[in-house]
Amino acid sequence: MLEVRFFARLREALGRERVRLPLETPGLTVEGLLSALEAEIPGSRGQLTAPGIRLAVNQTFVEDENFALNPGDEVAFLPPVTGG
Amino acid sequence: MLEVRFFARLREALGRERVRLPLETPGLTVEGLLSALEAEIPGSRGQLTAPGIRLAVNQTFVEDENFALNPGDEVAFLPPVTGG
Amino acid sequence: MTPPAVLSVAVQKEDFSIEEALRRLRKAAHGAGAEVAFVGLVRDQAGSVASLTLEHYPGMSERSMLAVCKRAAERWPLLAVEAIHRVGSLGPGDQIVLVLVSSAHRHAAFEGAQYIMDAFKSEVVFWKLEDRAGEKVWIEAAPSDHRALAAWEGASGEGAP
Amino acid sequence: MTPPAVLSVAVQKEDFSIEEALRRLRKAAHGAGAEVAFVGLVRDQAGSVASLTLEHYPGMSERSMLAVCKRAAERWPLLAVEAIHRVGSLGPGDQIVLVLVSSAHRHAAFEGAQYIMDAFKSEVVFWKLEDRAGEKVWIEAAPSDHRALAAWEGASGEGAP
Repeated sequence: MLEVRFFARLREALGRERVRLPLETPGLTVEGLLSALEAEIPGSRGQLTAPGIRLAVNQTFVEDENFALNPGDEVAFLPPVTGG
Repeated sequence: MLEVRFFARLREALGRERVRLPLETPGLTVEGLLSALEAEIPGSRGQLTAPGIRLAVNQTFVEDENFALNPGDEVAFLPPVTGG
Repeated sequence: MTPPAVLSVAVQKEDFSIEEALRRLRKAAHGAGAEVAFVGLVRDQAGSVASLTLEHYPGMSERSMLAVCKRAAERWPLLAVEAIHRVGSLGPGDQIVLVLVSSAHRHAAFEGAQYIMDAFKSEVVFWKLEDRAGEKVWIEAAPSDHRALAAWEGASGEGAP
Repeated sequence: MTPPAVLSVAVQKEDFSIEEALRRLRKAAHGAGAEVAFVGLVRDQAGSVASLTLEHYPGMSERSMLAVCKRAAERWPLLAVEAIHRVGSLGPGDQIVLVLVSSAHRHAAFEGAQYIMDAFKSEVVFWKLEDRAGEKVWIEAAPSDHRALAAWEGASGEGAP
């Protein structure tokens, strides 16, 4: 299983807060994740690869395109943040 | 009348908090004030002209050596200040 | 040398009390000569902001706040830092964020608090939805916020002691 | 344009409450997006300062505080400033001074408060007698305090908005 979460305007744009994807073997690439999500939510790829959207895996930002996802990971797509 | 006040370590050094000097005509100079105080508190001139001591007349700092004092003025000698 | 700073962060819906936070800060670390508190509020400018909804990512938001406070404590000799960030729906004049910093010296406290706020603006994991007379807008950190944070990277040191 | 800042200063023996001062500040001026509070305390460093006696010149002390706050409000777009300075006998950990500044923007609030504290260190009319294990010493502003204030004169502007 892979838990994928969407926040703020991404959540609104996709109409979903989270998606569970079946994943049983380690090593899913970000590209593979985007394809699986496109199949689940058509049109999501454009939203998730838009400028400023960042990926977090297990609550840590990941910049590496070749990052390998494993079963049990929590993946989140984050629009630009601001606090204070 | 002229009211003269001493603060902090000047007050301690002179052993006085305030002195009233008779003054009926305007135009007493700072030099004249120091002489009158020396007569009232022997040894005060050295303390009052030490580096860092500042003069305030009616609660405003006065730097001008030729400043003229008038009856009713409140004069104060202030050691270096610090707040906060 | 200064012992490591005591750091505390919280994300909450409820309002906060500065006085209570200050009491905790003082219990956490002794020897403070200077405390700086920053409070960020929903601005109440003739109706230009009607309300603000703050969203967070439980866990990651706290970690991102803690990372910023840690960096500040590595750079300045801070004794304690407490940061509280509210989430949920807020109205004009409501408190949004509190940053409290204590140090032996005032310049460290001021600069530490200012650095934390500058970093919060562009780095902590929160999202703000502004409702301006019915028009809902997702806010992003302004270019001036990014510049303010970048300026700290270039700054030479911790200023006067 | 920003209306003139609401300024308030007080000299008192009694302790102060930051929360109460903040309530007054918020009543005095609307539209704040940022508030900075500075608290100065008697440091409690393994007995190096046993107690502190603060002396003032009633009237002139308040005027000197007000003059500093006014200069800050001329330089930064502040909405309100409240400063409270205690006098009398204080012990380790006691609050000495409070400076509260509100503004629409955080940098003005931070810089205004920091400027006021730097000016308070060398310009306001107070005297401090420190009692260090029985040895009484009149404290003067440090050279670093004078340099900190002088640095503001050379500073170019009010920083990022």
